[in-house]
Amino acid sequence: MMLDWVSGVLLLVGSFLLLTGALGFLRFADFYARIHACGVTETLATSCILLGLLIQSDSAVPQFKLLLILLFVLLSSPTSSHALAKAAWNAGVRPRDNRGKQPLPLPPGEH
Amino acid sequence: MELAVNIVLLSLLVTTAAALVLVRGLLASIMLTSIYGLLSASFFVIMDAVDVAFTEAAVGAGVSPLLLLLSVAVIGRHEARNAGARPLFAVLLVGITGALLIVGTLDMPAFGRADAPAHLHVAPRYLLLSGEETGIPNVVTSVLASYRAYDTLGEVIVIFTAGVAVILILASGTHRGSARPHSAPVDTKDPHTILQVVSKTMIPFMLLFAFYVQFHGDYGPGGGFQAGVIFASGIILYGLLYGLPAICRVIRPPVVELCSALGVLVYGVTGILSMLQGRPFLDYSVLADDPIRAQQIGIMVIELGVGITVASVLIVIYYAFANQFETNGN
Amino acid sequence: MISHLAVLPVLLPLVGAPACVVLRRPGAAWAFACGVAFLAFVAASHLLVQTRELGVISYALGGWAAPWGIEYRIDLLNALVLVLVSAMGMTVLLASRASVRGEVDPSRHSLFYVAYLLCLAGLLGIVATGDAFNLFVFLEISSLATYALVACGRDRRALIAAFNYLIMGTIGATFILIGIGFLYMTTGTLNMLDLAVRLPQLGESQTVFAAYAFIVVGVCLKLALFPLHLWLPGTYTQAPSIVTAFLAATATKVALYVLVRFSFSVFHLETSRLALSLEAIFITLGVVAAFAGSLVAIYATDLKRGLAWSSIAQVGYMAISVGIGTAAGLQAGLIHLFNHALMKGALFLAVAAYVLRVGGTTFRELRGIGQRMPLTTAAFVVGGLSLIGIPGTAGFISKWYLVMAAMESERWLLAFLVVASSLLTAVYIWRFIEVAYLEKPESGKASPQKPAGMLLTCTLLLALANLYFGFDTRLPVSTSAGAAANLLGARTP
Amino acid sequence: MDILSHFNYWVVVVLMMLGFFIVIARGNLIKKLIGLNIFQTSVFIFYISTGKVIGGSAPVLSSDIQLYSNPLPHVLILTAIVVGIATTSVGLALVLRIYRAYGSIEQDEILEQSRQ
Repeated sequence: MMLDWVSGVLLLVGSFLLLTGALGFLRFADFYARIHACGVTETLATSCILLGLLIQSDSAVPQFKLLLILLFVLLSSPTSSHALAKAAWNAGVRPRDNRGKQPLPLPPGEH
Repeated sequence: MELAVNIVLLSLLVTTAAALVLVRGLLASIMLTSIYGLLSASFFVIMDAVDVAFTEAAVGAGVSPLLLLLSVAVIGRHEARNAGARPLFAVLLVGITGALLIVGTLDMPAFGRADAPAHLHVAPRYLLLSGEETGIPNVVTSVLASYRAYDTLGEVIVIFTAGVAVILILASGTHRGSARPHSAPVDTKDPHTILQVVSKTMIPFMLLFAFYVQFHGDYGPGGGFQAGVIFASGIILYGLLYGLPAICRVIRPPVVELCSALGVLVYGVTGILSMLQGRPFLDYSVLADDPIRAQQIGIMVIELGVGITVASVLIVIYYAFANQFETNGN
Repeated sequence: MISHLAVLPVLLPLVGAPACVVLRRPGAAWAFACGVAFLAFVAASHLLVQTRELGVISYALGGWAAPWGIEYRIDLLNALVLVLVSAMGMTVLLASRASVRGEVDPSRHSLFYVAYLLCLAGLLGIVATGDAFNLFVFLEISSLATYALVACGRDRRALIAAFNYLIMGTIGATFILIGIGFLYMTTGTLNMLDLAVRLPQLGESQTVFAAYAFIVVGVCLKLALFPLHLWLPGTYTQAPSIVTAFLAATATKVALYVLVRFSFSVFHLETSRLALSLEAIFITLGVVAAFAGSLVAIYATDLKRGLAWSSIAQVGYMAISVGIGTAAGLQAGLIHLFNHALMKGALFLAVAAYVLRVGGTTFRELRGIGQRMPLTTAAFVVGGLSLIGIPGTAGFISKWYLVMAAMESERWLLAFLVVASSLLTAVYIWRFIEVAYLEKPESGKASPQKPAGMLLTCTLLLALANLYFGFDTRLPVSTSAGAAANLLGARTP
Repeated sequence: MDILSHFNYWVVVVLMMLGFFIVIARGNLIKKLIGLNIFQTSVFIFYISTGKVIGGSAPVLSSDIQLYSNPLPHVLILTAIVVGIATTSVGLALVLRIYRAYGSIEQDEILEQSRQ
């Protein structure tokens, strides 16, 4: 019973985080802010959901598989966000101000 | 509940396809294709087709976007605006086809009915008897690799033909084969350190997972094709991060090309073994005394053939495409 | 002990192709491929003899009985087409060595033969199978190999031709897949014989109608029936000459076989309520194709392109015979299928020899070729006469049966139109003869190429076959009569 | 007729038409291949829909399951997916060569160059 509650809360938190991530992706001004919004929330959200499911499951094999998926997500999700941001930087995308209009000043040495 | 998920997924699919019609620019199109593949894979799960979902996730959301991206890396992502000279003609043709399709659906049995003709004639035998006849719980595997094993041989030949065709089309000069690694392609100024470190830890597990999928196909979703795709993905990931010459040193192109033929031969020779003992082609019963054991051996061997061919053909195709990038793109 | 004859013609090239990859030297690959094709031909001939003696041969692949497993079902019809395809595949392959050396990059030679074997295996598999989905799989094997073979052409336009063919071929194959899906969901089976039994029980179903429509459109795309012929001229013109000879002699024939098989063995076109409208459609399209193809061929300035359009016209005749739909009509179609393969094989092999000698196939380049290459040109002329339908050649037999079938079903206008369009054929063949014999060759364009003995031998062989089957018509006529009777008699009472 | 009973099929028809439209109406060769991909995938969706039995489960035999979905369409589509990716890769290889030969992958520009 207690565990059901925990897992329910985890699932809800996960879904909520995904929703905020999606909102941020739609609303934020420039590319880096958007990738930040979904990159950060996605890892945590998927982990929450996977943990919630892990608690729900009652046999060992699916639990083990879910654990593996969790590990995989923890590794791959931040890496892919990093790869995206890096590719964008290499392609010449530069951070912009809150309205997405003006390019922001870069620290010295960067261009 | 299932129905709701069904409707949501279908509307997402329609949205994605419509976006593909509207969007210009190849990179966005490829991303949408990938999403389309992932959505259809999810849809297949709802439809109980777990094996197909697995394959579609690997192919529709993995391999085909990868190949498209490799091509776009050579060609550039630009799509001309005025292209497509005859939209009216297209609308007409598509309209006729659509009308014919709708006409065809009118007399179809309702969706999901257990008494539809398709579920009453051939399929029940598979569901009722395949357990006794092949001893394999995953009916899709037993139908694929035993009852309709000849189709699967055809499938392996198709993928083999694709490998041959790609090499034949992209071969250049006097060199025969898929790749000709020469210049050092890895940009030493900007190494993908983080990607390299993370993927280096993951690639061994990917290869391990491929073997799990290969041999677990009898009991759950999976099998030679999916395993081959996963194995190839591991290799291709390494190639993407460390460059074509690095991967070619480890896995040499001529060897992979031979392996692609080897897989087909493993499959074919298994079939011929039965012929030599006076049974029809691909009749596994000659492989062991116990018929169920024989089926299991046969299915395992041919799935291995499928896995070898699929993995090596995909690697060959990757080599050929990446080689284009390194001779053309830079 | 059971006979494996039914599966051997397909299996040999199918397993031979990957084995051929091991051979890295082009000469070895070619020799091996020839051996495989020869064995397939021998097996197919034995199979034809057996079906003539024993009737239908069924072979359960994997040892699973028919509707559950995949079945090879060989009757007179597919035995005849198997023999034809394997014979033409073998002959063209034997002739190919010199031409491939002249027209294809050296780096591609050994895999070229692998792709050729795969294409042959795919075509033979389409013909031999008794399972609708298996047909789709083998269709794709042959198609993929064909795209690669076409792309081997020297000119960069070959790539465009191959790409266009890929798009249209895949649309066609997907249409066939849709049709098969519709059939499966209404009957629950994929086996053609089983389908033939179950479809009539459904009565008049819109789904079955749509299934037939999709399959026919898909097959007609492959058949290049007007107006779905758009891929053909480019493909035939730009592909290496050997590939053109091979495709012209086999691929469209196999497509016609599929059309006949689905129309009569599976759907019982002759008893369906759609029969009348479809009859009209096939005959109209066929007549239009015959005239349009011949007219374009007359105005072509390139021999290869002209012959490609002539193929479209000839496909028109075959469509007419399907449209007539009587036993005599089908027989005429099958005889024409057989004879046309011989004609186009001879003609395109002669073209391959011309390309090797003078480097091109425009009429300007071919001026006076008759004096420089007397034997090849003689073979070409025999093939051309056969194409027109001059008595004494195989072409005459097929035209004769076609006209007789049209008259028998009291379609006098149709009979007249067939004869009239043959006159158009005479125009473009005469145009070549004029160029070849009556014009002076352009001086100073002597060819460095060695004479290609095998190519010449095979061309002459096919030309002689055109003459032989103009006199001794027993093989195609009796077999196709039996096949046509089987097709129409397969209807369930 | 109950609308829901054929809803899936109609949606699939729309998907097929969208894919088919992209193939015909777009001049970019890669976009054509993408359209072909969508077209084929939609046909797969159709096949899999026909195999579904409401209330059934995935066809992996187990003693506590009574009703399974039809496994045969799954087998066919597994093969068809492979055919699809094979076609895509051969098509892309052709596109790469075309780009090398013509410097463009837009149909109009290529046709123009071919005429010259």
